Amino acid sequence: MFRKILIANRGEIALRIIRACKLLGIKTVLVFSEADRYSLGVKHADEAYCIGPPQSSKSYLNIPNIIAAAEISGADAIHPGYGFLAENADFAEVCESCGIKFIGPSSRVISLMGDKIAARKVMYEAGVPVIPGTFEPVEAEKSALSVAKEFGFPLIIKAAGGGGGRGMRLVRDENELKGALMVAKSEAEAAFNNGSVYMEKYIEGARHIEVQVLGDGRGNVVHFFERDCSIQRRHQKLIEESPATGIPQRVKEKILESAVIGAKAINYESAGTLEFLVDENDNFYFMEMNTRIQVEHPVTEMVTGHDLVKYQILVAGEESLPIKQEDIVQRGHAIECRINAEDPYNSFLPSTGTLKLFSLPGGPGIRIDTAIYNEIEITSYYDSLIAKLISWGLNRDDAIARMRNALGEFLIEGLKTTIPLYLQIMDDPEYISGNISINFLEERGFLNEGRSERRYLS
Amino acid sequence: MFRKILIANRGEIALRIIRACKLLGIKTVLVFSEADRYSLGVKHADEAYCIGPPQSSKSYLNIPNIIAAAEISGADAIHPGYGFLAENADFAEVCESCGIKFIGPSSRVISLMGDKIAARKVMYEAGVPVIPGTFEPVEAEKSALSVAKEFGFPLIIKAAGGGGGRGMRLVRDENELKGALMVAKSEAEAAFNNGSVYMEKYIEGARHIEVQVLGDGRGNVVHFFERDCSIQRRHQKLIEESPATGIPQRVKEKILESAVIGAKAINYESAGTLEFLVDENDNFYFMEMNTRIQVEHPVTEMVTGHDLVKYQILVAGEESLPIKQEDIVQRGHAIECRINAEDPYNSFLPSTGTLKLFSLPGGPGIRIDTAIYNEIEITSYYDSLIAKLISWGLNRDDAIARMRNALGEFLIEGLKTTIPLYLQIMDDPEYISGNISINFLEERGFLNEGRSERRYLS
Amino acid sequence: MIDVDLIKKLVDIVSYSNIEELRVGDRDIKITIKKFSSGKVYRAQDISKEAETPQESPRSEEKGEEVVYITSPIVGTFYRAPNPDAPPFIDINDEVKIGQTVCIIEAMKLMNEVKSDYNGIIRKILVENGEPVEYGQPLFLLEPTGENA
Amino acid sequence: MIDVDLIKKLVDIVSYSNIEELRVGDRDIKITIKKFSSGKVYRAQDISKEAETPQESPRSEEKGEEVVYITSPIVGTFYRAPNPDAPPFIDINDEVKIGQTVCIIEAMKLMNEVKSDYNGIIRKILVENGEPVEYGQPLFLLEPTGENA
Repeated sequence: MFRKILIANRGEIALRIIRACKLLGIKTVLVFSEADRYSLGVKHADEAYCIGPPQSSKSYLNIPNIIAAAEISGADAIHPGYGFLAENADFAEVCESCGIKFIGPSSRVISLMGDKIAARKVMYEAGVPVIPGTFEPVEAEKSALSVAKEFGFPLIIKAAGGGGGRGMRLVRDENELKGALMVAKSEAEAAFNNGSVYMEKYIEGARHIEVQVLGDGRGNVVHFFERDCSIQRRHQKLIEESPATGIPQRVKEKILESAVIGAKAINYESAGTLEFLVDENDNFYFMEMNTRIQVEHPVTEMVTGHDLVKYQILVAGEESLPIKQEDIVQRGHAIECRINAEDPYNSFLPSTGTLKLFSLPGGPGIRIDTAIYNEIEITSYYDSLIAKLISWGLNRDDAIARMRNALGEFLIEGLKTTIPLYLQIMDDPEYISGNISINFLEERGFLNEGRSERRYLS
Repeated sequence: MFRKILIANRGEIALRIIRACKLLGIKTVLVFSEADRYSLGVKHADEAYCIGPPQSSKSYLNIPNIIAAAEISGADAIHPGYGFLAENADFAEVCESCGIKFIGPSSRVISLMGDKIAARKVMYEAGVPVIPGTFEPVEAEKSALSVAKEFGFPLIIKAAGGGGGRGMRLVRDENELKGALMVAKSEAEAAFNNGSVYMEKYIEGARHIEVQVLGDGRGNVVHFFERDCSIQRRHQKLIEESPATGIPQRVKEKILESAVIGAKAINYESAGTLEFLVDENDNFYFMEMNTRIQVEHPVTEMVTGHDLVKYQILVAGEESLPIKQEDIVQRGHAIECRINAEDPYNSFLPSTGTLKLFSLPGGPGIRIDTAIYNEIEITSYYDSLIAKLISWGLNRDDAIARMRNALGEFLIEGLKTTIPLYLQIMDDPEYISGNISINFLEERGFLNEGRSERRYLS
Repeated sequence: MIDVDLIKKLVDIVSYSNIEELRVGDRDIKITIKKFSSGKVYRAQDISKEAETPQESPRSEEKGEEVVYITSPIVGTFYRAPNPDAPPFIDINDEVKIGQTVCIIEAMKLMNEVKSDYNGIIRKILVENGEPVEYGQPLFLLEPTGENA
Repeated sequence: MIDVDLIKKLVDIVSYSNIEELRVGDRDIKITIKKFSSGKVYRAQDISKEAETPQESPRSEEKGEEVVYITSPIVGTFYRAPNPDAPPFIDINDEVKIGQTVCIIEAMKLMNEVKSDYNGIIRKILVENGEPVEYGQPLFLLEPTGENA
C-alpha cells in the first residue's frame, strides 16, 4: 500500500481525500495555490506545498510543479480528485513515467473515454445501448444532413473532446443545422482544442441516470447502484440522489448490468461513472463515462455505506477489488444539493467575498462535505461549489424533509448561494413526487431569464 | 398527530427535537432562559419564549412558566429531552392534568422506574436478571450486615431515589460498612430528597451494556439493539458505541430479550433504555431503566437508520408502534464521543468562556449534534456537553479511524475540552481491541489524580 | 461643527467596506479602523424578530430622561383589569406606588397580580390586553418619581 | 482637517488585507497594524508550521532598511552550485546583477537556473543546500543597490 499520497486538488474534495487517507493510515501531501494557503486542506494535510499563484493554469494545472512536489515530499501516488487534472491523460502518463501511481485509470483509458466518439463506439461494440447517432466525426454540412435524414430531428451536436455542455447544440430542424454545426465546431475547438463533433438523436424528457462502478483493471468490476442527476442547469448538476425514483426495477437492473459490461470491456481500473439517458418509455442509452471520482459520490456512500475514495486508493495500491458485489447493498435514500456561491435569481452569477459562517446543519442523516470556515474568502479563481449537503433517510420523503430542514439550518452571510433555490425545489410537488427530468428546472420555472441563459442547450 | 410541540430543554437536544418535529411537519415552540436567548435552538424553532433567568431552577425546571408557555403558544405536547424535567413524574402529571401530552411514559411509570428499588423488584418479578442485592431499603447497620453476609463483599450501597453516582458507595469490607451507609444515606437525602438506600453485590470488571427500547404503552415493545457505554468517569458516560463488541451473540440476544420482557412488564410507552452490567463471565444483570431519550441515542440511529426522536413523537401521538422488530437491522458500527467543556488533565474541571469556532468535522460517516457556533458563550449554568461527535463505519476499525480523524478536525479555541483525551483513547491498543470495562479509564491511566477524584465510586 | 456631508461619506465608506468599526479623531488626526470585531448571529429574517423583543433591562435611557420598566415575572396572558367588565388597574399618566397592582398575568388558570417595584408615572403600556407575555418582558414604562429604594 | 480620500484609501487597505486593526497617528507618525487577533484558524500544532513559512512578499521592511527577496519560481530541490564539486553561484555579501544566476532548482530531473530580478548585495541565504522549496518561497535576501527597474 502507499506510504504517502499527494493530493492535486483543493476545496472539499481535497479534504475528502485526506479523510480517506487517514482512514487507511496513509500520509498526505497537499499542493495549493497562493489563494489557498489558509485552506482547511492545508491545515489538515500532513504536508503542504505551494505550487503557484491563484490562477489554476499556473498552479492546479501546473504539472511540473505538482510532480516536483511529489518528488520532494516522497509521495508514491497522486490523487487528482475531480476537475483540474483528473481526466488529463497527459498528466496520468507523466505520473506513470515518473514512477508515481496515478490514482485513476490508465492514461490509455482516460484518452479513450475522453474521446466521446471513441467511447460511444467501444460501448456500442460491447453491447451497451448508445444514443442513436454517428460513430465518426461529422465534418461538413452535407454529411450532417444525411445523418439528420437517418435519425430525424431534433438532434444534438456534441463535441468529441469533452462534456459539460460546451460545444453542444440542439438542432430542431434543417434550417438550424448549418449554423449550429459551425458554432459547435468552433466552440469545441476553443474549449477542448479539438474541433471534432458528432451527432446524436435528442432524447425528449429524459432522465440522467448514472452508475457508479469500481474496477481492478483486470476485468473485474462491481457497481454501487445508480444515481439520478436529472436536476441540472446547462448540464451542470445541482441535485443528485440515489436510488433513482420512478424507474422500474427491471430497467434499473438492465442499466446496472450494461454499466458493468461497459466497464469490463475497457478493463476499467478505479472508480468511474457511466452516464445514461433514460427516456419516457424507460429506454436507456449510454451517454459518456467519467473516469474519476465524482462530485456526487456521497449519495452512493450514504446509501451503500461504502467509502468510494478509500476503495479507489485500495484498488490503486493493491490492484484487486476490496469488495464483492453481493456485499454492496442499498439502504434508504440520499440526496445531495450542491451549495454554490451563485445567485440563483440572477442568472446564477458567481458571488464572491468573505464568507461569515455562523453555523452549518447537523444531526441525524446529514452529511456535509465542505472546506469553508468563518471569514474564508471566496474568490473567482475556482469553481463556485462551496459545500455539498447530503441528506439521508430510510425513504425519499424523509431524505427530502431532512434536506429541507438542513438547508434552513445554514447560517452564512456575505455571499449569495443556491440555498434559496433548493429550498423551493424541496417544496415543489413535482420534485416531491419524483417526477423529474433534465428539463425539470426550466419546466418548473426555476430558471429566470438570465442574460446568457440560452447560450447552451438548457 | 400533534400540531405544535413545546420543547422544554436547551442545547443540542433542543435542536435534535426541532429536527424531528420538522421531519414530521410539526410546529415547534422552544422555551429558553435568559442565558440562551441567542442559542441556535431559539433561531431554528418556530416560536420561542423566555421562561426565566439563567439558573435552571428558575427556568428549565420552572414548571408553571413552562406550562404557561405551552398554553399561550397553543402547544399540544411537550418534549422534555433528557435531564431537567425529563424524568420528573410531577411534571408529567401536571402535563397530563392540563391536557398537554407529555412525550414520554406515564407519570406512574416514571415514578416506578425512578424508585430504583421498586424498579429492581418489578424487573425481578418479570424474570429479568437483576444484580444480587436487597429489594427493600436498608435502614440500619444491622440489616446491612446481614445483607453483606448473604451476598459477600465487595458491595455497593445505592440511592433508591436516583442514579448518576450520587448516594453511591463501594464497600470492600465490614469495617467500611457503617460509615458508608451513613454517608450514602445523607448524600441520597441531599441529592434526591430521599434517604432510602439499597445494597447490591459489586460486579468486578463489568461492562455497561444498555438496550434501547420503544413501547406503545399497550404492551407492544421493540428494541433497537444494544449500546456499550462502559467508558465512564464517575458514572458519567464519555464514549458510547453500538453494537457492543466482544460479547457473544447468544448473550447479546438474551440481554435484548430480557430488556423487551422488562419493558413489556410495565407496559412501557415511548423510548427508554434498560441498563445492564455484564460481568467477565458474560452474566448480565439489570441495573436501572432510564425513561427518556438518552444522550447517546445517535449511535443507535447511525447503526439502525431509524430516527428515535421521530418515533418517540409518533408513539406519543398515535399510540401505536411505527415499526416492526424485523425492520430494525444493524449495519456497521457507530461510536459517540461526548465533547465536554472540561479539562481532562485537571480533574475534568469545567471550562467556561467564549468559544471561537472555526471548523467542525464532516465528511463520510460523521454526524455532529451540537448547538455551538462561533462566539457563543459557554457558561457554568448548565452541563458541560458542548457537542456530540458520532462516527460510523462498516466495521469498528473504520469507525475508530474516522473518529480519530474527526476529533483532529475540530478547530475550536477559547475552551478546554475532552477532545485530547478522546484522541488518546482512540489510539489506545486496549480500546482498539475492544477490551473495555467500566474501569477502563482508571485502569489505563487516563484519569489524573484530581482533588475530588475519589469522592464517588470510580 | 458637525459636517453632515462628512458623516455621510464616512458612513458610506463603512457601509460598502469589509470593516466593522471606524473611529476618526481630529486635532492632528487620529483614525481607528476595525474589521469584524465578532458579530452576533442573525439571519436576515431574525433581525426583525429580534427587534421586536424589547430590552430586558429594567432601567434604560430614553431621550435623556430616566425611565424604568415593569417586567413580567412569569409567563402567561396579560390582562389590564381584574375582569372584563372592570376598569383597568392603571392607565397612561397614572401615578403608581411601590406595591400597587398594575396588571394580572394569567397562567395555568390562575390570576397572578403584578405589582409595581417603583414609584412613578406610567408613560407607556407596552403590551395589548390579552396578549401573551414571556418572562422578563417589559410591560409598562415608568417615569420614576420620588424615592425608589 | 479630516481627509476623506485618505480614509477611503486606508479603509481599502484594511478591507483587502489580512490585517484586523490599523491605527494611524500623527505628530511624527504612529502606526499600529494588528494581524488577526482572532480571525485566522490555527491549531496549536499549526502555529510552528506556519511560523516557518516566510512571507511571500518580495518587498518587506526589516530594521528600517529596504530589502528584497529572490523567491523560487518553481517547486523543487535547491542547489547553490551547478554540481557538488563546483563553488556556489553566490555567497553572502556578494553583489549580484539583474539576470545573474543565483542558484539551481532541480525538478523532474531537470536543473533550472534561477536568476536575480534585482541588482543588490546578498545579505542572507534562506534555504540550505539540497533542501526542498515550494513556489514563492524566499531563497535570498538582498539589499538593493543602484537601479532596480
